[in-house]
Amino acid sequence: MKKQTKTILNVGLIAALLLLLFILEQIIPSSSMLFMVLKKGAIYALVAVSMNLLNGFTGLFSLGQAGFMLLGAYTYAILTIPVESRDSVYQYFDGGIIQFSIPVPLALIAGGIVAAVFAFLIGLPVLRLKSDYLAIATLGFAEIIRAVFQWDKLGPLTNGSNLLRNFPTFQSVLYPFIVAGICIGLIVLLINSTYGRAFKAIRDDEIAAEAMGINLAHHKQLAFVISSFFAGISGGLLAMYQTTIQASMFKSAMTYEILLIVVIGGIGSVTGSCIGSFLFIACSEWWLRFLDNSNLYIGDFHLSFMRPGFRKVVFSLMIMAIVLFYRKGLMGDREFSVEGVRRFFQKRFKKKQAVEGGSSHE
Amino acid sequence: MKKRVLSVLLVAAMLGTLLAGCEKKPEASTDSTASADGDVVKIGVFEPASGDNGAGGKQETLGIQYANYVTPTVEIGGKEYNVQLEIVDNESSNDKAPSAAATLVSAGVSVALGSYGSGVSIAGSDTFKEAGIPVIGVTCTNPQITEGNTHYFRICFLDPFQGTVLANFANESFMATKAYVLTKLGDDYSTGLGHYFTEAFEALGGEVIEETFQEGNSDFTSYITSAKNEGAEVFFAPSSTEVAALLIEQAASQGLNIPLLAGDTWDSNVILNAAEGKDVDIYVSTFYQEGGNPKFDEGIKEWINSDATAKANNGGDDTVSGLTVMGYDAYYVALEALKAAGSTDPAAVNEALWDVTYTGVSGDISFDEIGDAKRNAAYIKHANTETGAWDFVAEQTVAE
Amino acid sequence: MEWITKNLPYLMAGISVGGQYALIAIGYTMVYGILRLINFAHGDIFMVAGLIMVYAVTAMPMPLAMLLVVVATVALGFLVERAAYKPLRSAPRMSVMISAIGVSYLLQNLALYITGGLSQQYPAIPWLSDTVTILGATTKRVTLVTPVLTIILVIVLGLLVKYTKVGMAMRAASRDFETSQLMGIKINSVISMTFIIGSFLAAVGSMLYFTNYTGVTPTAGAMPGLKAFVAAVFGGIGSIPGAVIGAFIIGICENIIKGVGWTTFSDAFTFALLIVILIAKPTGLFGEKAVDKV
Amino acid sequence: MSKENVLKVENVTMQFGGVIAVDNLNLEVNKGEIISLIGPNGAGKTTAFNVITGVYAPTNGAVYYKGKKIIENHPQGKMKKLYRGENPVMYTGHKALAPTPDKITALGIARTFQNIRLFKSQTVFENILIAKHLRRTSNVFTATFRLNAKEEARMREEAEELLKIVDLTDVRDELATSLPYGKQRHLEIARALATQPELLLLDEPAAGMNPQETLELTEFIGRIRDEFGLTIFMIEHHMDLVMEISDRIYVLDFGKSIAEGNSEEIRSNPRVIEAYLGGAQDE
Repeated sequence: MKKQTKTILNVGLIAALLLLLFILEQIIPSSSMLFMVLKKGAIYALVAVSMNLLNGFTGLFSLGQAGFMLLGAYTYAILTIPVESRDSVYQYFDGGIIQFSIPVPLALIAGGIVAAVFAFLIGLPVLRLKSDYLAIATLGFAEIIRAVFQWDKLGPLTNGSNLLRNFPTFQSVLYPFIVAGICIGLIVLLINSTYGRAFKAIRDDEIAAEAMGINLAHHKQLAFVISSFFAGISGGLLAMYQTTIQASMFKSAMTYEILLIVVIGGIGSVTGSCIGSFLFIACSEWWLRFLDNSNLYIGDFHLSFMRPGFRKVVFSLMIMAIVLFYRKGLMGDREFSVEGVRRFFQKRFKKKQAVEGGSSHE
Repeated sequence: MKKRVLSVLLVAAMLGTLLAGCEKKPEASTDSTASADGDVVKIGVFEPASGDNGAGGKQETLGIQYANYVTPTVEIGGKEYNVQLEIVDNESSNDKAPSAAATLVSAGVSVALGSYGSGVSIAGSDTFKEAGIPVIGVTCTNPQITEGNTHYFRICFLDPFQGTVLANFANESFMATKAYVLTKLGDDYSTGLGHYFTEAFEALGGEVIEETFQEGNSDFTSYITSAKNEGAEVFFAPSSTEVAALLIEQAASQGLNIPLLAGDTWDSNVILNAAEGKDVDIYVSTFYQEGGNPKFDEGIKEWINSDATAKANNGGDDTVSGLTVMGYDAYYVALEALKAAGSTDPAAVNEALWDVTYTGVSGDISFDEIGDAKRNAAYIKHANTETGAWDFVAEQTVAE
Repeated sequence: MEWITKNLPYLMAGISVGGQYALIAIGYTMVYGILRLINFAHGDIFMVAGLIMVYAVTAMPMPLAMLLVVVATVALGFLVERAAYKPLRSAPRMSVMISAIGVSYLLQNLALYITGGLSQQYPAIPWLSDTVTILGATTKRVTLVTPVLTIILVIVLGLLVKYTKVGMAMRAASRDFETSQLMGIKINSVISMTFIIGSFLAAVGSMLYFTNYTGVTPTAGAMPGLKAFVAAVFGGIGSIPGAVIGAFIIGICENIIKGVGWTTFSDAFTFALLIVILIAKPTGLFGEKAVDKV
Repeated sequence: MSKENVLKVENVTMQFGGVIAVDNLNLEVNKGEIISLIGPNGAGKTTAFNVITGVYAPTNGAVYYKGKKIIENHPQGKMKKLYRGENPVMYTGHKALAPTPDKITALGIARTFQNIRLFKSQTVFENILIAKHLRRTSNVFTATFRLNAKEEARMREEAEELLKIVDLTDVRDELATSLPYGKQRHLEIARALATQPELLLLDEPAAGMNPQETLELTEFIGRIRDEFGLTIFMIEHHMDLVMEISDRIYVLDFGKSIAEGNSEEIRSNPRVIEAYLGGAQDE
């Protein structure tokens, strides 16, 4: 009974959020900064949650996320560029070898599948490695994937190192929210299933997990492939958001950004990753932009230290402050829920009451 | 506990300064435009100020800023408007471009100028398109930018043209039959220009050795050795100025004795500084040769010398780059379009742009049915390693 | 003879860049040996050393500037450790690593802010940047100096680690962090010393590296840093000779790949090599095998 | 009770580098028995457990479970030259058989650890529930889409059941690591039981317990043996417990089995006395 009300509350909350977005979209022009941030935030939320599934829930330190996003993005782009635009996109490669296109949702899933297949192949040798070595090896694979996709000989498929463009993009801000929402929902379901418990067991103690009959190789591979699948989908979404993509975008710096989001949100917290993602994107792309303005004054005092680049300095200082002083991130390993908020305020309220009550007694 | 307090204070202090700065913002902008009756038209400047192409982007921006300094107002529909530049840094990065473009869109610009670097122009294009804002490309030379778009215009020549010019020049001036072409992976400008040069050079019966380098690469010695080993007669390297400086330095120290050829990006004093006093032979194709319009040269030099920031952005001296000239011209083309439109509405400006004609410092500007400038001449310049200035070599045209 | 003239430059470039990677790689490997931390900021400290030089020469004569670069870089390395890693000594390793990424981010963005995002021309150091010709191949003198200097520095470091008290403390700490602490080793000063040595070598490395590749950009340290780290892992992280040998191998391979014409894959090849090594010998060429106690 | 053989360790030698930790060990455990493995510190008891549970592949020797060979190895590669144990040639030519620990657990051999290894961030209940993962029939899709609701419900029910048996129901939602030491030991045993084993290996279950707790544990071990039809093989130092509960006892010293028998026999065995007292005199 209680569980049911909780579910209803959560579903209601999500519906309200979507409705709010829908209304906002009718009022505010779609190219406004707010929507840019919301769209990108939703996409990064998905990839951050997928990374959290690996790093936070399974305890596998992988830094290959950018590589799998690249696979998803390229698969999506290659499969959806309209046939009539292919000649102009693949101008150096006679229109490329693929001469058909498939619907957007299918292409997104295909992107996820391609990323998952690659993850499976990479995982076979790499997942035997421990902690830092695994991180470096996956980082290395991401770089190798990036180099392969820039290779001229693959040009008819990948357009070499050149931009891919003209593929379908978002029609509405709701699209990335719905797709990312469904994917994150699936990840949450997985985490709360018996497999999710097995992942957490591996994170806590590999040896004990193995002694409890959990096949390490199989479960690590599973987490790696599933995480990559969703990274691939978010790559496809990122392509839709960016409107053009190119292998050189998917550098290791991108993985570091995602990792920062995961840590800021709280390792092992899905809602933390989501909140972290929106905050991170909003700060880096939007809220701090005015710091780059070199014509700011306080009274008559010219803030001459504010010039292009200052925003990023402030931003990195903020990140350092969080890393040093809020080690567990915004959410720790807890989850945000209506129930949690209610309890939080209840506690506050009770405390206050207690204090007031206490004082009145005196 | 102490740490908690400290961190809270820190964050609070940070937010405090941010908010303080924020609140003053409107005041600041009204300060600078208080002279008129407050009617403002905004022109977006979509240029890189950091990253690989930061140097070039800054020089282009400089031209726009100078033009704005010379002509800060425009009459639209019988009303005097102050022109306010909204400058945003696209960081030379294709993935940062859409959000930079979105910043301009949400700032409410009527028309945008830029960008230096073809990749970012393509990457930002759709954001402008969606918002219905016309863009005037300043020096982005890749054909794909305007192709199939009705909102993107450009005032410079295109890569197929530039590539052909340079191929012809290499063939005629050096009797070269073997060229080494070095392009950057994932850079549309570099790849595109390299491609068209190769096409034209091979059409002339020449042989081309193609090589690529990756972003972040700073070791070009192997490429230079390869070029020497292969017996190339010219070394064609369309690339950013950042790469150029490294390449020139290493070419000189390795004794590369063949001419170095490059496109418009190399028309920068970064190249001159790198080449000064070294044994290198550099030729570039560009839009403008200093001395082409003495009055303009004099004016802009005076302005650059009077403004420390401007001088730093120009690379520390007052050499006038072709990029700056193009930026200057682009600003006036935008003003012409605003005047012709008689409104600050982006759609109207977009409509008006098709028929704009303007005679700028870099020559006559008008647009064809794709939105590209009708240009048929490029200047070839040679870097004088003794004086540290550009020597004019030839004006090249291509028979259609 | 002609073959030599043709191919010598690749080899020389490889050895020279390998030596420079080696100097950076030692910083990674020593820190990892003791703290089990991938110090992502190390490559950026290397970049900052380059920037300090750019600004220092405008204000003082070259020898003084070189001295300042070394001192300031060492101070920066020390400071970074104290400010960003020491407070997290008891935190999980992931947090420290994130802190390292944060410092890297901060240094890059500071550099971006100060330089305005433009590439800075590195000053020519007299003698080092002179052009010399050997066996018909022209190059800068630094190309020849680098490997020699690298090997001398490594030998000195080796002696230091082997025979001085600090060196012994370092070895003890890298063998067993907790126990060495219990045995009365002042772990904090040992760690500081590690960062000081690492930064010193990075400063020397930056002078050699940027004399060859003269553009200093905010991200100039990222790639050499990553390569040096790969070299350290390749050689067996924690092992100084391993890092040096790994660095030379990577430097040479990378240039041979470019010479053969597979330039697209020159970076990718480095990683491919690394992965092959890790799979064949998970602790690198000279790494020690760690056994989990159950 | 018939003497059905459950576990048989045959000529097992475990050599790390040049050090021999377990030296030609032979032992047998029959169905329903409680067998103890004792010996001074460093005698190789835990190593023997690790070989049986697949954590280490033995350098030489084989392990049988219910008559079926489950682990086998012989010196290979570098070890061929290094090997200093007995019977080096006995198994040459045979294929190595080295299943991972989870495979061993799946066969029906569960274990606990000397230094308790509970899942730190999980609650008491979750710790047991995790072990139920082994006997699932669902795959990742059916589990994610909740098509295994029946099975999930069954898992939870069984886990609750086990909680009751170890008397931890009242702390079911507490973090496992917040429990007192003795309760953690009980929880670890319950977790092992959740994998539905037939053979339970306990590594020093009474370590760190006071006499009262040890007494309770003794009673508890006997109870679960009967209730779940288990065979129990344990390493223990508390002699009261060992002598009280064991059907037979093996004594290990320097990797070698030096004695075998019931408590009476062991108590009076001179070699055992020497091993313990000799060790004590050295200290």
